[in-house]
Amino acid sequence: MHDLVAITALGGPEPRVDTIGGVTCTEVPHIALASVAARMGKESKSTKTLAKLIDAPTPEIGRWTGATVSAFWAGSDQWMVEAPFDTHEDLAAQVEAAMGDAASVTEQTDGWVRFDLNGDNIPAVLELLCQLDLRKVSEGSAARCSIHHIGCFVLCRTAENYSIYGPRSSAGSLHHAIVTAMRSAL
Amino acid sequence: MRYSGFRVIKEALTGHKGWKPVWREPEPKAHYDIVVIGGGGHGLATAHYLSKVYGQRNVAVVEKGWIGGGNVGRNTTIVRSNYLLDGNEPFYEFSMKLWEGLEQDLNYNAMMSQRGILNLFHTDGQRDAAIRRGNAMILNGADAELLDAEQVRKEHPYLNFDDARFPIKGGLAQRRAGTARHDAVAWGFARSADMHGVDIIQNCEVTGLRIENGKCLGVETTKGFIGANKVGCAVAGSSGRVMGMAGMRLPIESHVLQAFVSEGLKPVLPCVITFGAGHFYVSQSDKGGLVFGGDIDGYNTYAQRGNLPVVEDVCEGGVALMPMIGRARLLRMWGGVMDMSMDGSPIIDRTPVEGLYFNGGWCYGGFKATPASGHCFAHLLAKDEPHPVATAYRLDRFQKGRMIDEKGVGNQPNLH
Amino acid sequence: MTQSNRLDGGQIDRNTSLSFRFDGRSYTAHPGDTLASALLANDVRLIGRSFKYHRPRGLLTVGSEEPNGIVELRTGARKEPNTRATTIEMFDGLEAHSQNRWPSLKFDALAVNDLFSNFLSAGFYYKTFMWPAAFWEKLYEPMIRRAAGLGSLSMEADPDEYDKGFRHCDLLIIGAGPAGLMAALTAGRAGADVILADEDFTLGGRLNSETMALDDQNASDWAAQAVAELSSLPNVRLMPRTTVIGAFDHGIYGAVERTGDHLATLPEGKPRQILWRIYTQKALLCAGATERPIAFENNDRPGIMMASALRTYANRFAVTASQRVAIFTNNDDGHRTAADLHAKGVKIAAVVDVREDAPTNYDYEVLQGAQVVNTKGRHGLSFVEVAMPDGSTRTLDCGALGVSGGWNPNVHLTCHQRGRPVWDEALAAFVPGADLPVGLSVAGAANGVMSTHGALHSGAEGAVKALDLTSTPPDLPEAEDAPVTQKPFWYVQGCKRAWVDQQNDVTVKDVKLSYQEGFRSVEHLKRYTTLGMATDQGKTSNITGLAIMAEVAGKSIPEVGTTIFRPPYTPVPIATFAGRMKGQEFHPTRLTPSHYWAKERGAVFVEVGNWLRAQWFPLPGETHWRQSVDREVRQTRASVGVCDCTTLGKIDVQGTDAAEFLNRVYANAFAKLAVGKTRYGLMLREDGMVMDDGTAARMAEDHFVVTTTTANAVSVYRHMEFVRQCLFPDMDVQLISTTEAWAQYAVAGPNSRKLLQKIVDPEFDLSNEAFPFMACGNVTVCGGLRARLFRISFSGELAYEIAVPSRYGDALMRRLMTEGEEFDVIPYGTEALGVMRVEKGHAAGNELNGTTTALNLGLGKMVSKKKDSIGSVLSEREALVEPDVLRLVGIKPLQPEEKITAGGHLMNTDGPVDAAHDQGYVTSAVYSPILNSNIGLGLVKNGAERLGEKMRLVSPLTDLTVDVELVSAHFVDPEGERLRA
Amino acid sequence: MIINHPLLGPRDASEFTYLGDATLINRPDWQAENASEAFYEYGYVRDNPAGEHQELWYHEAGDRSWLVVTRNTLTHEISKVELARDVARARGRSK
Repeated sequence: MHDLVAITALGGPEPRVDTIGGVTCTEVPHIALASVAARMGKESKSTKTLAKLIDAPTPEIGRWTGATVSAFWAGSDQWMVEAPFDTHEDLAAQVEAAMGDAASVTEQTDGWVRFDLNGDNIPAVLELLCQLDLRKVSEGSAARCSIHHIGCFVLCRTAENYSIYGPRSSAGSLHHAIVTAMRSAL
Repeated sequence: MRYSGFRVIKEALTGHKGWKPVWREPEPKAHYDIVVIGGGGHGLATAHYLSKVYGQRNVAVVEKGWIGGGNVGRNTTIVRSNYLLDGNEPFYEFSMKLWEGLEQDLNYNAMMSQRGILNLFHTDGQRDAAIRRGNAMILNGADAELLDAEQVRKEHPYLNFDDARFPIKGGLAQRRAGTARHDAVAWGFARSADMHGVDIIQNCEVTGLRIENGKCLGVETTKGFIGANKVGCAVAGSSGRVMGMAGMRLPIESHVLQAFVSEGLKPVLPCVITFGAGHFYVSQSDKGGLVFGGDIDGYNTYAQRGNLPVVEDVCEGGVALMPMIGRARLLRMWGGVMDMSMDGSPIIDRTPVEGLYFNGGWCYGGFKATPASGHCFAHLLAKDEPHPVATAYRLDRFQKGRMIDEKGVGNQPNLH
Repeated sequence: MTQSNRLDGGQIDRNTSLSFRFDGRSYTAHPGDTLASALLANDVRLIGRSFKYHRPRGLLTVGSEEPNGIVELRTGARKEPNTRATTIEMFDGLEAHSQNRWPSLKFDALAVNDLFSNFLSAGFYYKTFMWPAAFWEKLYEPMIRRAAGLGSLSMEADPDEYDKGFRHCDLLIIGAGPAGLMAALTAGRAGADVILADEDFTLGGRLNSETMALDDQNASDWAAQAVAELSSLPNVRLMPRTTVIGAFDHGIYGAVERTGDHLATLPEGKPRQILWRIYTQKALLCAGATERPIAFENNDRPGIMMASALRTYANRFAVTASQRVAIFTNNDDGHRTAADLHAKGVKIAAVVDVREDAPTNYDYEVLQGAQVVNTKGRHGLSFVEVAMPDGSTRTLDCGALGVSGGWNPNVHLTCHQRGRPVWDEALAAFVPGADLPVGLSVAGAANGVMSTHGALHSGAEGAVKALDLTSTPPDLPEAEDAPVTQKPFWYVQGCKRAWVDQQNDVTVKDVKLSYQEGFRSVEHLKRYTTLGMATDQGKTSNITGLAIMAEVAGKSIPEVGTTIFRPPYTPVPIATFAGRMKGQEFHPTRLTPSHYWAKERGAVFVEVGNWLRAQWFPLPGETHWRQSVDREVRQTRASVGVCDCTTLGKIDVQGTDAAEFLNRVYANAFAKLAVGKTRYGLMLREDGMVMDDGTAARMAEDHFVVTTTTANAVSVYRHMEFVRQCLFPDMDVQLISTTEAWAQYAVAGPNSRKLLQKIVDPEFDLSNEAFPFMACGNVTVCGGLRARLFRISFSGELAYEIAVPSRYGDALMRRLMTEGEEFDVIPYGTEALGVMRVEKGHAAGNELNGTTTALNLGLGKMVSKKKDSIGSVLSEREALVEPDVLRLVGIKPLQPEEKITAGGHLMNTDGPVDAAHDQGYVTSAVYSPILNSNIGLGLVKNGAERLGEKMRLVSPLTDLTVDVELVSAHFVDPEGERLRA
Repeated sequence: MIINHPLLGPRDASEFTYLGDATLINRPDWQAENASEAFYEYGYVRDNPAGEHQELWYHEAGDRSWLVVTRNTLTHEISKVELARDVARARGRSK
């Protein structure tokens, strides 16, 4: 086992946690990601194989599905697979093995930073951040959107629990945007 | 009627009864030597120089609405000649010299104000480009001055030096640049052309071009057919529509550029300033309004209005560059339709149709070019050969690979 | 002074007293007051000075259309010029100052302009100030500029914060008067998602200004009850203090919520204002109407106000402008004001009604068929002169005159997409035309429905129609339904100076002069006289100006036309549009994984796009950046250096057609590239210019890892998607960016292999034979961490690039430094990188400036003619292949220590120095510590054939002339032996 | 403006990047007789209509798909939105 020590996207040894008026924003580094893009003509095969892999129906447009290993829709015939980092650091390799020649798989684990929002009244925060029609956002939604000029994914786990994925290099700016909106709205 | 301070006083004492209409309201004649389509800045300037410099008296300008109602009446009034490329700089410097003598030439105060322009740069690469450009300006006989960050700070202490995301590294200044009262430019050219016998025909829309065996015989209008030996088209954003009547497709797209003005404020900005790390440029009018703008909306349109994202983008740039304008209020926003060419530079040329001449593709550089554009178009119409400073503005330059691409963004109009 | 003009009743909280200051003087007010009502309560009538003639001015209106009562609000960095006293919600400690006067409001030096007003008529400046030419710049213009403007900025950074947000609804209702409230009740009860926005801090609109009854309730009580019900509905969102400023495409509305302007100080982290973009299915405009004045001699004195404003001040704010009031009207509404004031015990001097048949059944005097022909009172109205129908004149003592010329519907938003209002003869006003923004409809007074009953009815109906409601609308309360009775009357004939636009000092005469001089279209009128161009955007003056123009032109008003209204409805602070995107947050900041390590090392950072990159790493004792950079270059070339190149774009290209895809995208060939090999790739735009360059590494038969320059990462990815989706839709190719996922480091220098051998796990053979120049592959490092290794070189040295998952970048960099100690390894920054690439003659950003072809850059041979690739055809246009096109060359000063400048131009040694004889320019210039000389790259006409030629480098801008020699661009190791070592 | 994305539904136009006339899909054959003339027309000459315009938008801050949007340049009304890939195929483009 290698002996290099990881740091989080915000640069600390441990994830950052901020709580403002009933909402907590937590940096979540313990996640492995791999993108899956169906090969030409192998779209349905990809869909089936992915469903097996996440033990749930492959997510429709704008949705996420699965449990321990889950996936969300990222583009036409493209999905992002999520799994716990500690057990799946080699997620890309595992997914590639599973998908075979049906899809192109790319490691995305460190391409992203993830912030989880927990608490009530999260929509009051999100309406200051992104253009999503929050009336239509419900448990299982996974939408791409732009937050302060940063391209993000917003996943609704439950009404009180959202995940926001943003590009890792912009973690600081994204975190600032989220916490600022929390201070303003809550 | 000649204007002067004495005249103003005399009229004041006699109840302003003596002022005459600034231009006549003639009905079109059946035939003219030259018909200019478009009563905007460029069309009216063309008429002025045709009649005053090139001795053409049998000239008409036809305008579909009211004169000066196009981009000359809806721009940010900036006048400058700080171009990089040899195809452009001599032309714009020629224009600058015409601006400098315009009031006397027109006997009309267009309030040309040489308060200077400062293009800020924020990276080493931008500085290198600014130096190359400044040198090109000087080598073409224009003025240019390089300021380092400290000099910029001394002249403009209110800029964001302490909390800037993209710190100011310096700027390229042209002191002779400035602003002019845009409406007055149109009115001044119109008044002079009218005094020299040009018929300015408002509310006269061109509905067609009469072309027989490859020759243009005149224009069909809402006021009937008007014959002409030569027809010159100077309609900016409407270039596609009018030249389309001659079956021509152009290396031009029409886009909207928004502009903004704040409430009147006591003087705060001494000159025109452009942000190098965002879409924002600004000056302050003599009435005190901050006149500012940024990038075009970026999609093809003929609608003289834009949308919020660009308004926000421009204001973000403004507050990032000069945080002290934050509490100033934006009073009015408007849009002008820009004839964006494929290399960001204009076209003044003959067309495949004999007797039909084209002036367009000014992107959003049209206002500063107004006198030279008129002068060079008049030269082309009168002498059938390009004016020496406008030889590069050929219609076929894209085919030949002689683009004049100041920004280096290639054949995508919305990036110029 | 204690609120001597207070009346009974009103919607103010008398139990609480607030203190405020105006021009340094203290006054008291109550919650519910505006600054305007509080000033009136304290009998302050003189509030400002006009723009041009500095005439004394007081309040004209009670709303956001106010042209005269504008002040500088707050102090210090929070000073807010040109703020309407009528819209400033009172708070304790409020401080305001009058503006555009010197030395004081009462004694204003520039009031002298008023004496010379004859000389300052409309457009006078176009006709003079021309001689001598120089004087315009030096004398006239500075004079005009000093006089210009009204309020002044603090010149300090705005300390407040602003937010921007997004909201969505089925129905946006703009305006919470009778029509808006009824529409909201209708839609809200039907379960629709409703947003009800109103610029006022109390919802209810005119209902709060009237004494009439709805059913058996007082109008304002009915409004309060409706608001209470609406706020109880979960599907209805009430947005008071929110102005809908514009109607934009596809049902998007801009709205500004003033969340903090009514507070003395903002709570920590809370915004002053929020810009909402409201996405609507439908919108209903219930913005009401604005009363218009009548122009007459000296109609601009403090105390002369709109009649409906006097009524609102009395009924809602319990204030009268004076204890003795006269009314001048052409319609019945003026009488309503008289009646209400009379009922509150204010003495009515008389109602002057231009109508011979004006109603007289009131218990105060009505002068039928009379007109106000003049007024007196220096800093405030003292009496008015009235011309009676029989030709006699009467004077009325009064401290205030209420003027009512009829009502103009607030059609502004209906024009924002260039819809044009149409003239309504009965109302003598413009009403919304047919060409409304898609999804917008209009109800109530905004639509010309002037009675309260009509407004309630059309509000309910508007909601039903907009949402196709099937549910029955709620019953309407009983309310007045009086018809509009008025005699169109715009201005009193024969006056010397009657104000139309009071802020910009445009008079009836100016409008006539404009016509006389030929400025006869409405747009010409506006622009020539500045009518309607002031901060009130002509809300009280445009139509009057139009009517006067119509009269002199002998046309009807609709024939003369109307000027369309543009956003914003009322002026908006620039900072509100900027929101949080300012200062350091103007753009997102992108950091590389080893950023924090570099910071520890004291690195100096530079912005590259949104990235921060280490520019150099100064050591103790190094006082000039050149020392650090020279050392980094020498050390790298002598032993080994490490550079963070994470910022380079990385694109994963997979699929069975991946190789063919790259063949199309790159000008040079890729189909035959072997697995485990990397190749330099040159990418052209379709117009034949170089777009970007980078490398493509073939990790597997169907898998490439492509790198782009930092600057073009985004545009190259977009371009590749275009080629994939739009040009070759059936290619089996998948693209995804991995720029962020991998931390990548260049390890360069003769000892780079030795260093990497200590990092890369031993089972991977890095020998030159096993892993030669341009090799690539997957490896593991530091005991099993997956990594990618590329043997590529930008510096020209034996060099590698190694990539690990980003979270380990920091650790890998630290490890490289410790393991490299034995080789005196150093980190180097972008400056040293730049020096080494120039020494090696690699083109980069300054050369790839978007106007250079492969031929220009000396890479012409790379453009394969054996295949189809983007840009290949157009790169052959005649002017792009002429013999004397610019070619990339190296440039050396004859005296090594002489500095050369990027951006300098090259001239022949003999011959003139001017644009006509320009031979080319210097693209990049650096000092080479290896050659101990300044060197540069440049583009020179036919340069490739002119190596060895001496030239003059001139930079008049920086006052520099240097004799230089054109040399090969490859200054260091031209044969490339080192990188193959 | 709002673009009704065929997959994602209504999205704000600010999430997209505009390229230009959808004729940019019709890239000429590099080996054709008149290739240079054809590429010049393709690259530089536009109809620039005042009315219906088929144009290319890229969902940069979204799913990265290129769309062909049919939009009126006088009113900005959008009458049709398609995936560019489908349009390209319909126009006979393949590999």
